Amino acid sequence: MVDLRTTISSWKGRHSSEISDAKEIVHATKKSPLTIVGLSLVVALVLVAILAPYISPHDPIAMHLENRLASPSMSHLLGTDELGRDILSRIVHGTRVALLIMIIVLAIDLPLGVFLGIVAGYFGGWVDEIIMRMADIFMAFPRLILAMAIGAALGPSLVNTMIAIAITMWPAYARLARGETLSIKERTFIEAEKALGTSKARIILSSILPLCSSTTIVRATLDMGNVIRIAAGMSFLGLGAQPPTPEWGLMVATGRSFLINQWWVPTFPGFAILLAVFGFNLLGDGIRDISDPHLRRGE
Amino acid sequence: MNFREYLVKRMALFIVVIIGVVTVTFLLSHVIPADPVGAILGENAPPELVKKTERLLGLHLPLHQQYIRYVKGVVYWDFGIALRTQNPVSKDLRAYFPATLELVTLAMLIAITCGIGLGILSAVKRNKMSDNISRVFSLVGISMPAFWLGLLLILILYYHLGIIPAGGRLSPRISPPLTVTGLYTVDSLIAGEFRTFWDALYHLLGPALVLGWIQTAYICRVTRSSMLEVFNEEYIRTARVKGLREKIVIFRHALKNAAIPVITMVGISFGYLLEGSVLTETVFGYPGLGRYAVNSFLSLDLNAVVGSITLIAICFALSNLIVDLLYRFLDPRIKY
Amino acid sequence: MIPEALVEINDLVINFYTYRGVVKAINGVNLEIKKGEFFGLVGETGCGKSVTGSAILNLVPNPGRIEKGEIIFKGKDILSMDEDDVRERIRGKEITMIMQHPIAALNPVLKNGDQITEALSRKMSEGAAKKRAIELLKEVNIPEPEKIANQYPHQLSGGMAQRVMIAMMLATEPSLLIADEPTTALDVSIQAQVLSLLQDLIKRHKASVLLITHDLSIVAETCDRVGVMYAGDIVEVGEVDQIINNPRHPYTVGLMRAIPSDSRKELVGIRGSVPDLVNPPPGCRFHPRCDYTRDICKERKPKTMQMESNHTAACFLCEGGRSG
Amino acid sequence: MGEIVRLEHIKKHFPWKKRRYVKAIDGVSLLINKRDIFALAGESGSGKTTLGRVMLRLIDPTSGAIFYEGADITNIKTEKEIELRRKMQIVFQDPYSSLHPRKKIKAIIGSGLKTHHLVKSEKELVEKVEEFLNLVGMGKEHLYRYPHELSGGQRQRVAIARALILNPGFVVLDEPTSSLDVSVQAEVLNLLERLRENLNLTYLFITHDLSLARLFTEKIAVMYLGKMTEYGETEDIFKNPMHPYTKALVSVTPKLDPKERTKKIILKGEIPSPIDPPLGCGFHTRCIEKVGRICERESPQSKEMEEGHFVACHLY
Repeated sequence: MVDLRTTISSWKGRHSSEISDAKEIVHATKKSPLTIVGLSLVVALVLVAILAPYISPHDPIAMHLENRLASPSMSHLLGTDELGRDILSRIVHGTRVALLIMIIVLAIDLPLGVFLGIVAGYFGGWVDEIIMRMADIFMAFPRLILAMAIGAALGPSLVNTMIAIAITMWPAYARLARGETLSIKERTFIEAEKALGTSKARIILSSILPLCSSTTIVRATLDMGNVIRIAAGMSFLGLGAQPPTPEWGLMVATGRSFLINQWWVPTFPGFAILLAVFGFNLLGDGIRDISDPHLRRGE
Repeated sequence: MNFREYLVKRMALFIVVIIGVVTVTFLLSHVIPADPVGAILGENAPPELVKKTERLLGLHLPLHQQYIRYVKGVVYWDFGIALRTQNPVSKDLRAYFPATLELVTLAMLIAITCGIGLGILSAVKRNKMSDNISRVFSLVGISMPAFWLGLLLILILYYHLGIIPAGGRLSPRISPPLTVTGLYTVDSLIAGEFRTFWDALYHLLGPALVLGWIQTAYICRVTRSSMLEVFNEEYIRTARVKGLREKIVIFRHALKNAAIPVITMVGISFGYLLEGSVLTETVFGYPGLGRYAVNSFLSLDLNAVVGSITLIAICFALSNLIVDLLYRFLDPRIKY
Repeated sequence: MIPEALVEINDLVINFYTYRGVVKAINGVNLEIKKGEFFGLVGETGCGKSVTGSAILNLVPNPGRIEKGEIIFKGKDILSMDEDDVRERIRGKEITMIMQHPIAALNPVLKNGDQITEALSRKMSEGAAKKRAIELLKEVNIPEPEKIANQYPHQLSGGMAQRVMIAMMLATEPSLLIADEPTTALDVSIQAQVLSLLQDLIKRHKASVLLITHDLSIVAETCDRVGVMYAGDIVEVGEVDQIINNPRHPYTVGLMRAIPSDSRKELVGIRGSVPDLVNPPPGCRFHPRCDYTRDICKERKPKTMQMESNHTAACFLCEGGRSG
Repeated sequence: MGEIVRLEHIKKHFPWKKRRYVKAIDGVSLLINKRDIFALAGESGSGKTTLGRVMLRLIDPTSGAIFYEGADITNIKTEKEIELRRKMQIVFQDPYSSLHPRKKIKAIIGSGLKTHHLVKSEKELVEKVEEFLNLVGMGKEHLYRYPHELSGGQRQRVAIARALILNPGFVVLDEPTSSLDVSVQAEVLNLLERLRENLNLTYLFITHDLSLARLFTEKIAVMYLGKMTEYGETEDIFKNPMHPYTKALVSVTPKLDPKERTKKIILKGEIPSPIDPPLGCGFHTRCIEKVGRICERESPQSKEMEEGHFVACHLY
């Protein structure tokens, strides 16, 4: 018991800085109601995605043709679609698809972009030239158009959607990481490490990477909503997820023909997209503001 | 480096990017797809037809010859025949591109006026009610799926209120004006046909509102944060110390500096607008380049796909080029 | 003859509302700047000297708030004046200011000449304003004033930019120029030029100067009177000779012992560090670092004591003098 | 008392747009003996900071040679270079940017120990870092703090500990107190003085503040536009400055005590840009004792005027 207590207090002593940082972040978050709304939306989305099979009232795939295009009611809160599937259940399961795409795309792009950006920025010369011209070329296409072209070339499917979006997004992170690296490289603490004889690899890993990745991660939180939106757009055009996957964009696309007479069929899935993207954007904005000491401290 | 040297360097980059774009497009259209002809004709197509289509598309040649043929095509602006429309692709592009240009320009005008205005208001009234409203408005804007917003507008503005038409570029009874620029609004004014002008504008309204709102949101955000940043600068303090009126401080001292990132954003916006136009045109049935591209993608019409994305990418690269040059023009600090 | 007061700061209190809590930055400051004098306000980082300067223009930066006090300028309280009035009559007309980083203080996208003409009276015609701007640039010893007027601020060196600032801020013949660390960012040889220029001009224009600086030596060489600030309090005010030869407040004494000079073989620092003004020490704010702390110092804020004519100090050690 | 660092005809020209160069250092030779405190004084653009970096081989010179304890280190590479890093260290001007903002004090001070494998275990590392924290007047309560939680003076102490933990013989102090308040500056300088006594250090003290140089150092070299103008024992130079630039600089350095003030020699004009500096003597554009055309044509050679007192000026 006493041992535990001393362990805890020594841990607290060593991490007092982190504890006060955490307190500061909590304090700053509390003062920003929009961030709290965003955070709650995102937490809710994640919970819905995890618990989808347990909380969705019906099977998202099973068809009930006798009950097609039913308007919202107690048994089908958001109505049913043209094949009699419960729209609420499909939206709930759609959360999984949306989050999965987002997580996979960022899990590929963040490390890739940061790695290429740091290499380009730190070493400069022709390495920089090649990486950055590649980035320029990929950035010369509007994202959705390039993703569409890649999606069309690979054939429409969920996996190809992820690959397509991933290919369009790395240049943004690479550029950001390169810019950060260029400015960090000039700062005195890097010169101090050189003076100590620290190797290049260690300077990159222990001094540049932590600073570089935090800015890029902040930027990525601002992009989370974008990924969801682009994926939904591709599916809407028929170049992404294929039926019967419960994907929001696809649901809007198939429900489009019922817009006038059964408005709920395309409207609710679209609203789900808006809500999810809005949540991530609010949270991203909040994280950016809180992570910027200038904004955080200046009231 | 003086301006001319910079111009040369920037043009060189532009050419590198265009060559890259053309190459990427080639890879996407000719190398990655395993069996393009099979994809077009289906698996059980008769072998003669397969052969014929392959010949038509040049797929029987070795890859490097295909590439040369392809690059030649781009240089002479000849992408071959679009399988879907049976027209030369370049003719289709000429027909559809002005429609999109018209739409994008109108949306951009809406976005620049509203976005910069709202952004300034938001920054000046920081943390006040009007700031919060405009922030939420623009956050909703950047979160909005364009295709869904389009559907909502059709449901409400067309079906329930009847303010906008169902789709198309002109009403069926009205014939297009004599082609000068291809932009119906401009051509009708040149021809003096005001009824056609109003009708064309009326058809632009729905899609332009969708694109305009989303773009307003982006520009508003950049303007706001850029203005706030400039407000912290020492020279704004100097302007206040000089006793200048707030209006002069904001418009003469702050806005001129804040404009630089805003212009970059407007340039990037052009790309967002092009991709937004793909979705919006599809929803509104507006016969523009975006819808043409989507339909070509869906029917795997190789030549048309290549033509439309090459054109879009060139437009985008061109707008980036213009922004870069403008940027240097506006900021006297940049030493080439 | 005692020159009359130009600015009188009475019981000024300014707080900054930050995420960490309320920073009690200015803790009841009283100060008087006389007509035609060169007044030095000295103190270390965070003592509130710059904030006091901006308060005179009622331009305290965010998130600061003036809680109470008055700043009487020519018989009127600036702090209770209408914002429009302050802007129309005081700022840029009667009171102006130059800053530490002259290049950052000039607008990068406007030409130097235009920034000067803008400061001139609005009644002046454009041509007359341009002519006047060139004259002003000549007055601050800028070679080729026409050329400089047509250039942008980033094309200037720090010293040149500070001259442009001075020309701009003297354009309206103000009666008070606040100079906030005007030479800190400049080289020593340029600093000497700018300070001697400033002294000349002030004499010619019959203005007063409030020189805000961390460098007591500069004050000793250029000013008539000096105020020493510590942690939001004015601890000592007097004529330069009085302060240099006979400092009375332990902080002033400590500060002087820390400045290198030929007669000193060893520097002595002041132990401890500047307190966090979110939770300032009770009583005298200097007591945790003072060598003469008594019990009373921890409990009460010392009153300002009159030491000799024109020399005051806020310290219980000085209670021998009359209470002022 | 042998030599520790010797520079011979060091030039450093940074390339600048189309075949033009920033002549940061333009032919400097100097010798620093063991246990010296050697001041390198000058204004911005004088090349003093670059020269400090060149000595440590943080910047490679364009030409010339650097010797450490008699051995030529101008071109050494890899292992030998890393070995050299242990012997020569540096403390930077701004402790706000010289400490990594996301690392704890323990990691900052301990970094060199890890690189040079001077400790075997984490425990040993912590003990060693604690020892040096104590040495610079701080305590183990600071081990797990981040730099932003410390005051300016404390940060500079951390920077000093980081440099000294490798047990170097030679330390470059690049304006170590210019971003600190005066009351803190005094304490840091006193600490440096004490450490030199205890650890047998040699300092190169780079500064723009002549009054600090006079108080703290034993020898001084004054630089202007990449060249050395005057060099000698600090006391000699202050008692009898000979180069017109030194004279002016000494006269305009603000002094608290009115008795120490002399008539100010206010130099006209600006310091010329080190890109295409003036021909001849770099100072001739501002000099009030110009001898004649020779100043515009020929670069003056350094002459020994008194014992150990060198001046580069056509006056002599």
